[in-house]
Amino acid sequence: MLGLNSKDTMLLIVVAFLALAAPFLLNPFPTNSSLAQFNAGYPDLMQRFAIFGIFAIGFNILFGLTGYLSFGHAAFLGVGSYAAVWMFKLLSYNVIPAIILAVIVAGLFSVLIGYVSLRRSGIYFSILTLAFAQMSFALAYSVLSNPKFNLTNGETGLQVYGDDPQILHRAGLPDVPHLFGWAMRDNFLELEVAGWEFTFNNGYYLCAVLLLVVFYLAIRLFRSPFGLMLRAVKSNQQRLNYTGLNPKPYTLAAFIISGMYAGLAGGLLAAMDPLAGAERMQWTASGEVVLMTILGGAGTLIGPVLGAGFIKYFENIFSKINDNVLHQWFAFLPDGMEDFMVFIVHPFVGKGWHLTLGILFMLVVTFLPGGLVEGGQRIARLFRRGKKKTDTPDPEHHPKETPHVAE
Amino acid sequence: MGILEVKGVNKRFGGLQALGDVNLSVQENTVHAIIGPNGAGKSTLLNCLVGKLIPDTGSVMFDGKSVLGRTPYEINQMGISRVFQTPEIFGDLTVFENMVIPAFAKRDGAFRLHAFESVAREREIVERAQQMLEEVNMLDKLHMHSASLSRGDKRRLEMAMCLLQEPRLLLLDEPTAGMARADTNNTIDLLKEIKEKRDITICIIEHDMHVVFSLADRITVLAQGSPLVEDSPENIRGNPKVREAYLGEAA
Amino acid sequence: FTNEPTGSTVTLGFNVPQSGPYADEGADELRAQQLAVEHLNGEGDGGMLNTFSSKALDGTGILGKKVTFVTGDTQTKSDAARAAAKSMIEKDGAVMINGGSSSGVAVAVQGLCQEAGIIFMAGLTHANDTTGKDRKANGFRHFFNAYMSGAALAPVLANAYGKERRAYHLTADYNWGWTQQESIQASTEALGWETVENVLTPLASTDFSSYIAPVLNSGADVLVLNHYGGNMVNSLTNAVQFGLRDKMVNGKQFEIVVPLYSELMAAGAGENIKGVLGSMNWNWQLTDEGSKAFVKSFGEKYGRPPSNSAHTCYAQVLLYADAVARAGSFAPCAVVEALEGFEFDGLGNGPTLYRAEDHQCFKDVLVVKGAENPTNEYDTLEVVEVTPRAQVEYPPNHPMFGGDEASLGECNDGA
Amino acid sequence: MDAILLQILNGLDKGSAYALIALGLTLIFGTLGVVNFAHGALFMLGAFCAVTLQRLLSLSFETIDETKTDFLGNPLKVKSPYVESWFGPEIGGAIIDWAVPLSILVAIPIMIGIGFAMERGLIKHFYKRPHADQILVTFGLAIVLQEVIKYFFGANPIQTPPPDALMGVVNLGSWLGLDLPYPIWRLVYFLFAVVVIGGVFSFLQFTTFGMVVRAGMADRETVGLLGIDIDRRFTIMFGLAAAVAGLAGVMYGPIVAPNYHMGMDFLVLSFVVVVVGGMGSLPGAVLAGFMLGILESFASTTWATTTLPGINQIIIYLVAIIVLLTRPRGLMGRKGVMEE
Amino acid sequence: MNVKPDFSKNANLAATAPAFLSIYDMHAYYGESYIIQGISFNVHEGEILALLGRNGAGKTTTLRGIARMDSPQVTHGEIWLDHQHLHTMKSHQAAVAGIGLVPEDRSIIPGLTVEENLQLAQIVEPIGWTLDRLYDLFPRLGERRKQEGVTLSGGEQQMLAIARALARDIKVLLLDEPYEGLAPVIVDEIEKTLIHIKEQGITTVIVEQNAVRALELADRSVILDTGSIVFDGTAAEVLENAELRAEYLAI
Ligand SMILES: Nc1ncnc2c1ncn2[C@@H]1O[C@H](COP(=O)(O)OP(=O)(O)OP(=O)(O)O)[C@@H](O)[C@H]1O
Ligand SMILES: Nc1ncnc2c1ncn2[C@@H]1O[C@H](COP(=O)(O)OP(=O)(O)OP(=O)(O)O)[C@@H](O)[C@H]1O
Ligand SMILES: [Mg+2]
Ligand SMILES: [Mg+2]
Repeated sequence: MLGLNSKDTMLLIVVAFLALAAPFLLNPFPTNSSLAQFNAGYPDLMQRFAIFGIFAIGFNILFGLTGYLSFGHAAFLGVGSYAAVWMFKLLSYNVIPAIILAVIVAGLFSVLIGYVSLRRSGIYFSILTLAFAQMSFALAYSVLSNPKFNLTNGETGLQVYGDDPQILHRAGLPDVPHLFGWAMRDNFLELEVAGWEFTFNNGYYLCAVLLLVVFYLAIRLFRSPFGLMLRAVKSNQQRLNYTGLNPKPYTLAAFIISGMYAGLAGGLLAAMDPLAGAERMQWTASGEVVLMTILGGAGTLIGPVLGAGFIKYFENIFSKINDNVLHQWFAFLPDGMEDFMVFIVHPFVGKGWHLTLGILFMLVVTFLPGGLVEGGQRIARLFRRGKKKTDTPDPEHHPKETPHVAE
Repeated sequence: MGILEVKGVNKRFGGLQALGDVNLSVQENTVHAIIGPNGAGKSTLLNCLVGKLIPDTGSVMFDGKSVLGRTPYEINQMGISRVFQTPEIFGDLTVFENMVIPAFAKRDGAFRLHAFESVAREREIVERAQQMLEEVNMLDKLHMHSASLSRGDKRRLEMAMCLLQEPRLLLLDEPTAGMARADTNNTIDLLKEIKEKRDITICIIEHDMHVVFSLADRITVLAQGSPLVEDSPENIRGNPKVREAYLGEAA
Repeated sequence: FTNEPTGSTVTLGFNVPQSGPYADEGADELRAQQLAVEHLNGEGDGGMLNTFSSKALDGTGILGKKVTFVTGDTQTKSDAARAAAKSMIEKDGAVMINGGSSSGVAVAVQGLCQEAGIIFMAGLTHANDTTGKDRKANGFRHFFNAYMSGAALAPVLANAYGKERRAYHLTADYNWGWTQQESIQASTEALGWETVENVLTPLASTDFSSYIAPVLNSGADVLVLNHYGGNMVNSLTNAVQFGLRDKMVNGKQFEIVVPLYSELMAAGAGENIKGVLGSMNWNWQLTDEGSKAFVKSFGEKYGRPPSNSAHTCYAQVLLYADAVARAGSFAPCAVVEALEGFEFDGLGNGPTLYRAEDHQCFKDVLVVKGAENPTNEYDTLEVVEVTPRAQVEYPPNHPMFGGDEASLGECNDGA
Repeated sequence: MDAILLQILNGLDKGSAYALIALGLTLIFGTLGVVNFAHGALFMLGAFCAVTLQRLLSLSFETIDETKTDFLGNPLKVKSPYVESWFGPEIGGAIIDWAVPLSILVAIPIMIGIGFAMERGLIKHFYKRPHADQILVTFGLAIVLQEVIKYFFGANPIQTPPPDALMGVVNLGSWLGLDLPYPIWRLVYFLFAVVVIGGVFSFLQFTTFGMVVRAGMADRETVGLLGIDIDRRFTIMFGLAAAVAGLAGVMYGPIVAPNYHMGMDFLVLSFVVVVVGGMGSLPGAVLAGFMLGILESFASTTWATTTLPGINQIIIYLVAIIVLLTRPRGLMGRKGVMEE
Repeated sequence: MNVKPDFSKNANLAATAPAFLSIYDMHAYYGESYIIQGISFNVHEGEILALLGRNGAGKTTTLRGIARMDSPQVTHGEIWLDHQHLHTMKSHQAAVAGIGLVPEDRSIIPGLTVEENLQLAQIVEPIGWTLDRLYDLFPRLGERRKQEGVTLSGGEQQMLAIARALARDIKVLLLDEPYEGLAPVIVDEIEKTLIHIKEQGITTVIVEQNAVRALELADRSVILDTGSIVFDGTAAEVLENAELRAEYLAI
């Protein structure tokens, strides 16, 4: 289907199902239960899952395939956001031109940075991209936001003001980002079923559809000759050269494509919430997408999306578990025990969410070298082993074929 | 006028004159062997032909065009392929993928943004890759990670990759070193067969005299960076200077 | 309207930095907010509820609904703060967001609340823009601002150090730093001071030596550090290291000024702040009834005196609850109406006005200096002067506050 | 003139800090090839060794002073340090006063221990793993270390003043007729950096240790074939690097008050310094550290910031880009180290 | 034709066995690939044993297993060298115990000069030949001592790898295709060296594709095929047995 083999089609269908049914899947607990804390099915977080999923998929096209570790990809995300908000300011709140411009501007920006940075490889490349991104951040945070020449509105972030031109804005259109009148922040359906609440948000579905589109494109790219060349770049550039292929344009193209993915993500962030903050470009933001990709499984298709979800979940859900919530959870215990449990759990949640995240980073990478995807594969293999045990008497004593990469 | 003309090539590494005034002319559709003691500069010479090294002086013309100043991929696109002394393959990729890449390079040139097609659907390319693997007896290893091949198999793979490109000039740097005798013989047969089937010029460096004498039409002996003699195999075998400096008992 | 409480409880959202350099400040804000919730629900000793001039609250929650709260981590980043606020609005049904520890975050979250139809009560935000060019109908600020700092400090500075001074400014290179610098420069120059130089320092700086050294030869005799938090701790420490405070320039003792103080900064800077003048919104050493009640209540619960940002956050929760009670509705526009032009007392700053035009509180401002002989570990700052409210007032269309163009817009009830 | 000299001095000092951190990092990153995102955390731990020692030395018993009151109006609890009551106020006071220099003695074994533990317990398993995995695991470790410190010490900076004797300023230029007031502690820091750098250099230069580790990094397997237990040497190298980072942190405390994220603040910068210096080159790292320190100092002069607004914000990155584009392997990088 | 092990797991028995290096029921894996499937053979003190087989038969794997490299993983079996049990050792301990391996890819250490490569071998006791003696054996290395090891020509690298093994005081020299890439005259030289080494009492295991040459040199031979031993006997037996040669060595 769609030019994919059956395995990839399956993958796409699964991801499509997950994305479209997310409002159900992410809200597994009834609203009033004490576990409702763990529900992630509210618009903002679902949007973030999708957007950072896009960002990570794009990053993975560069890093997972070519092995070039960019430490400045957040710059493209940030530039995309700024472009989108400027579009809101100048044209109208319609998200289509904003997103398109975001992708284009990020693409152009990545041509520039990529062309220069790709003259070096390995760690030297990483530091070049980092340097460019940090410069962009510093400029956006202060220099470009001085009152005379305010491109970025610095610390606060670029936003739309009442006196902005918005030349295409017409009365009757919502005063928030919208898709031809369809406000991103609105929910088109709110379901309440016996204690459960499910929210179907316009913005989220726009993000989800775009996620599916770019995910599909990524699958095609991974399976294409171009994707193969990128993996060859990672494996042995020297050989590639002597095979008559020029690695430069391949890597540059990968860099630009992933920059455009980042721009799309940035544009969507602004479309969901019309404010572009400079921290989006800081090295920590670049580092975050690196972590997402590795955590999920670099070079795999679905890994980066999982990694993005994992980190965003922690940031948004675990950070909100305060002592009050803990006391509610452990209320069933006798008082002394309750306090003790709260005392034990306390350092790991709420303001301690970083600690838990750090520990999980270490555990995942130590025990699942291929990231979360490998975790999934191991579980799947356990099931398969269990089933097949009878027909392969001694699996270990047969040389195993190496699995296809990019699964 | 040979298809490859090397004139007055010099290359120094610091104080070492690795190549000293090398002249070499390789005729089209012949097998030209370069032999010589270790460190004679054979690999260095090959490096100058494929753009890995730039000679200090001299000229290298392929098919009437200079290769100097061109990048390795441009030179390859001109029709020169090379097998290295230590196998250079795409270790992270499978044997099949290793084979597909040169096929694309041959068809699509140095760069093409074919990001939306599917490798699996490129019928002719897939078939060519499989066919070539079959010719080198490696079809059973199709889906193996190429890094986990044994060394001899890596060699064969690399040669298959080069042959697949149907180069006009094939440069082989000790292609059969470390290959089992049976496979060495297969390789000789394969090269002979290919030479018969299509227009190809082969330039081969070998220390295995069996291979050299089975294949070569001409032999150049290089010693200390300069050509000692160039002659037919029979004459080389009989040449006392070569015997002493290089062949030893092998002759 | 958005998140109308329908059950027996009402949820407030407390959005404070819980990670990053301002985490301790956030923690203190959170303590105060928790205390406020207790007091609203009739638990504890009632704190400033007892001294508050408005008596609409009776300790049974708000409009009879028990108050609960959710928390979020702003990370002192606009993006993260908005994400946390959105989650409290979308997921937890918060009707109001309170807290925060930076102006950028305050403006960003204020904008969000305006769009979402939620009331925003700013925490510690000192830049003029919050109630200046970025003012919003749904947003309110109890804390004072950079202009007020300048207006309150300048006369004290002129008194203490004379009118013929040459000031050298080091300014954090972002929005708050600029407005702070602009304000203090304007008010000191109005009294005859001269500004020698204003140097912008990157926010990420930790070692300020290369900015301090040029001060030595600049001919300036006062150094104004328009820095906050870690920046201020470090720049002040560096300035002291270079012996600036022991120098005589132009025949005068060299002086350092820190326009905006906080207790945590003072603690971080340690000995270095002795005698250094600055300003604050409130201080636990104030002796009015409201302050005393609050310090007692807070101190007994947490074993330490509250910071001025904790005080603001506490006061904002009470003010919000009171406005709801007076309006008889949680609807944002009703609350806005109840708060606009609201005059009150008993919350620690003396008689205060929530000005209708820009939602800025007007009250007395404290000028403080680093304690010379601290008696205990919390006694880091001492109050030098309480500048009367009249002296720090300005018209709502003041050029530093967006001029005539600045407008609150329409209040938004949301969906 | 004075101003320029003063900026150079400041640059040297900033440079010492950069160089020291980069030196430690280069031992792990440039030599062992492990992308160690926890290096900043080691620096931070060093600083907190000083904080801890200062706190331990100031451990106090409480007496109640009825004449004074605390903030709630209760009688004030007065604290007096044990050391003062043991050794008398003078010696005891001096011990507390000298807490930072004393911490060096404590920090060396602690940091070496931490380095060993880190290498044996964690990093060991990551030598052969992709750099990306190393980033993830060390970043995780850095977060954990940082959060643990935050849990115990809070997020606010903590002052660790130098001893009174080393507090004030000296006029370095007096014998030249110049006015160059300079904080004594910063001079101490510079000299300290020179000593540590010299020590590390001679250890690696005058023993075969450096060569062996370099070889082991390039090809562990073969080095093992030659009878060398490379694991042990890697562990030692790690301990050494941790000690260098820790010492840099201990001594930095009096310059900038330590807080839990000071490591992260330095992290990115230290990677930039190492890479600009060139992978695998100790002299490169030191040179780059001093170079960037001095350039940063100059970029923050009024003259520079008025001519090119914002130059102070980006100077380091700008220089890094220029260096890396003109010199493929940084200032003195070795070929083949982390180039793919 | 499999040999029966002439020692059991009992150390005392093994000590009385005539074998110097004993491999008993060794199984080895690369990851999950089962490569060496239970082999046992003995090498007697002072002899040269030729380990032969096709590409991918597992020769390199066997040598690496004996030298206790990290890969392959030897999951089962015992390896004894002169009363010491190697199978519990890591590679550096095995090296101290007396194993010297010349790997098939030579493994010259990048970034180190020729001389440093040799010095590296002499950091840990016991030390073998002095550098001067090694340079006498391979004058070419002496000339190139300051050059970076990896820039040597293929043959020069081979010499360096052998020299490096001899720089340590070893009991058993494991040579993985030592003639590969060497000029015939040099092969003659090395052969002489090996005989010389043998005279010093060093035991040698040689893996070589040039089976005839290896067999002429060797006392005994073991032939591997897909991870199992198919022959263990004297070298002369192989040379005489045409069937064996044809089937496993293709000669
Ligand atoms: N990059 C380099 N730097 C210095 N010397 C070099 C470099 N590359 C090669 N050489 C020297 O140049 C000489 C020729 O090397 P080359 O690799 O061409 O020899 P060769 O004829 O291929 O030998 P072999 O048959 O052993 O492979 C050798 O002595 C080698 O040491
Ligand atoms: N790193 C590896 N991972 C997985 N399999 C491997 C690895 N190295 C070798 N193999 C496999 O192990 C088998 C034996 O390999 P080995 O290298 O021991 O063969 P060999 O007898 O030395 O062959 P050659 O003569 O070609 O060097 C081969 O099938 C090879 O594919
Ligand atoms: Mg060669
Ligand atoms: Mg082999």
